[in-house]
Amino acid sequence: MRIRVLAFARLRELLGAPEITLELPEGARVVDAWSALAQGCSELDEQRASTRAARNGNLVAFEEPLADGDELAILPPVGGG
Amino acid sequence: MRIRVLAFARLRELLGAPEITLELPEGARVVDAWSALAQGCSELDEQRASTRAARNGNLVAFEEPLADGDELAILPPVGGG
Amino acid sequence: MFRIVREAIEPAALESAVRSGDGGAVTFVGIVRSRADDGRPVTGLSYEAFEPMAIREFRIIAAEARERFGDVAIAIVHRIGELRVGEIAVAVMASAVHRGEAFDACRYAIDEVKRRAPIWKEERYTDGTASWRANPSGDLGGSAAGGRGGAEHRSAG
Amino acid sequence: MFRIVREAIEPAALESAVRSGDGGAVTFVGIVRSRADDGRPVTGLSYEAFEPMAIREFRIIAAEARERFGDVAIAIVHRIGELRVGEIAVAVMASAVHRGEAFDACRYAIDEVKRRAPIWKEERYTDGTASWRANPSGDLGGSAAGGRGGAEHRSAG
Repeated sequence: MRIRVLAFARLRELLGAPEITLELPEGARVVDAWSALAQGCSELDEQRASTRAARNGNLVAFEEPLADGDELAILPPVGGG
Repeated sequence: MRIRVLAFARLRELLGAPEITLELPEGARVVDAWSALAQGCSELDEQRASTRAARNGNLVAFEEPLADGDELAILPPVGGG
Repeated sequence: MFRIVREAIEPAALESAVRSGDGGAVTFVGIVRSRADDGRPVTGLSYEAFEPMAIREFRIIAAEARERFGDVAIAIVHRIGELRVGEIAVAVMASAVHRGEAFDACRYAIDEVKRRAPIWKEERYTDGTASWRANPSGDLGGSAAGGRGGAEHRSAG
Repeated sequence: MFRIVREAIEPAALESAVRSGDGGAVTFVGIVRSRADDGRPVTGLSYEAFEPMAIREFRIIAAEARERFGDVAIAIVHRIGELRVGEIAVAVMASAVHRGEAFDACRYAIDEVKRRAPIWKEERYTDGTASWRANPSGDLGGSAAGGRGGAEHRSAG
């Protein structure tokens, strides 16, 4: 399946792009998408503990299953206001 | 001695003027000024319990002595804001 | 900025009191409501003030807020005269480095203005009558001779 | 009114959300400070947002405020892009029949915006460096995988 990943702030900088497309095997979860992104980028992987994931605009756990066409946003701690 | 009395809101209406001058004997206190004002106006006198007095801009008790040239403001409960 | 004004209040004008280091500003505006607390429809309000004492009271309230909440900037502007429904009667602005102090100081200042600033309002009703309305807290900061708030003093109409 | 904007915020614009029966409106504005929390001099901030989710979060926060504090009207506007010191980053307005609810709802709304709206800021320092700054509360409403706020992530500069 194919998902669209949106990254923000420090995570966007570490990923090198605000948006990338991932090809993942059927049955993949958020954690698998993260592993694919973090592969070869230890600095990104270090952010795992503070990163939240939003699937199609809703916060989800890293164990959440993904589906073809999903939008997955990876969100560092926020600093609005 | 001569004092200037300022009255506000409902007290101004009952007194019939925003400002009047009173002649009082030496040694007069706020309560004496009030009695002079309320003489013959029972509706004004009924407001006594809720009225505060300010002598030259400072809140004072009704027992406060007055002096020639004082400005005495009589203040009903406030309703600003 | 501590003022009694006769013209419309522009809340944005109070922002001039914000200092360069402040990170948060809280502004309260009190608006003339279309109904009295007892539900009677209102056409407008008439405010009057003992102006020099009111302005001095605004300054004292601001100084108290700084004692209680630290380094806050405060502005208080109250309008007097005839106001229509929807118009702004009072605006209070408090700013500080952090928002907590600004919220606390703004709340304190408007509560104290309503309690003890020498300002009075007369409600004007759609039936042509009017009455002076005190605030529930409006005893001018304590009873000298048994003060009492929230009373209604019906005037001639 | 729930918006992410790129141009200067005019707090007066939020007053359009006040309803005819409201007697009090409380507006918070967050202003870019000249110093970071650690004292470093700042030339400005850069904000970015996950816009559709941020606006949805604003609406949810407003609905929660109505559940908690009763019949309040709320407006939330956050600016993104490059901001200079002294400019307004966020404005939150809450209005109600009485001021207590307006104060409580405004405070709740800005606290929650800082805690969980998907908005990020990068501080730009006078020495040419920059770093992403999370709010102490900015864990997006709870940790999925051990969230942690207040961290600094120094970026390239």
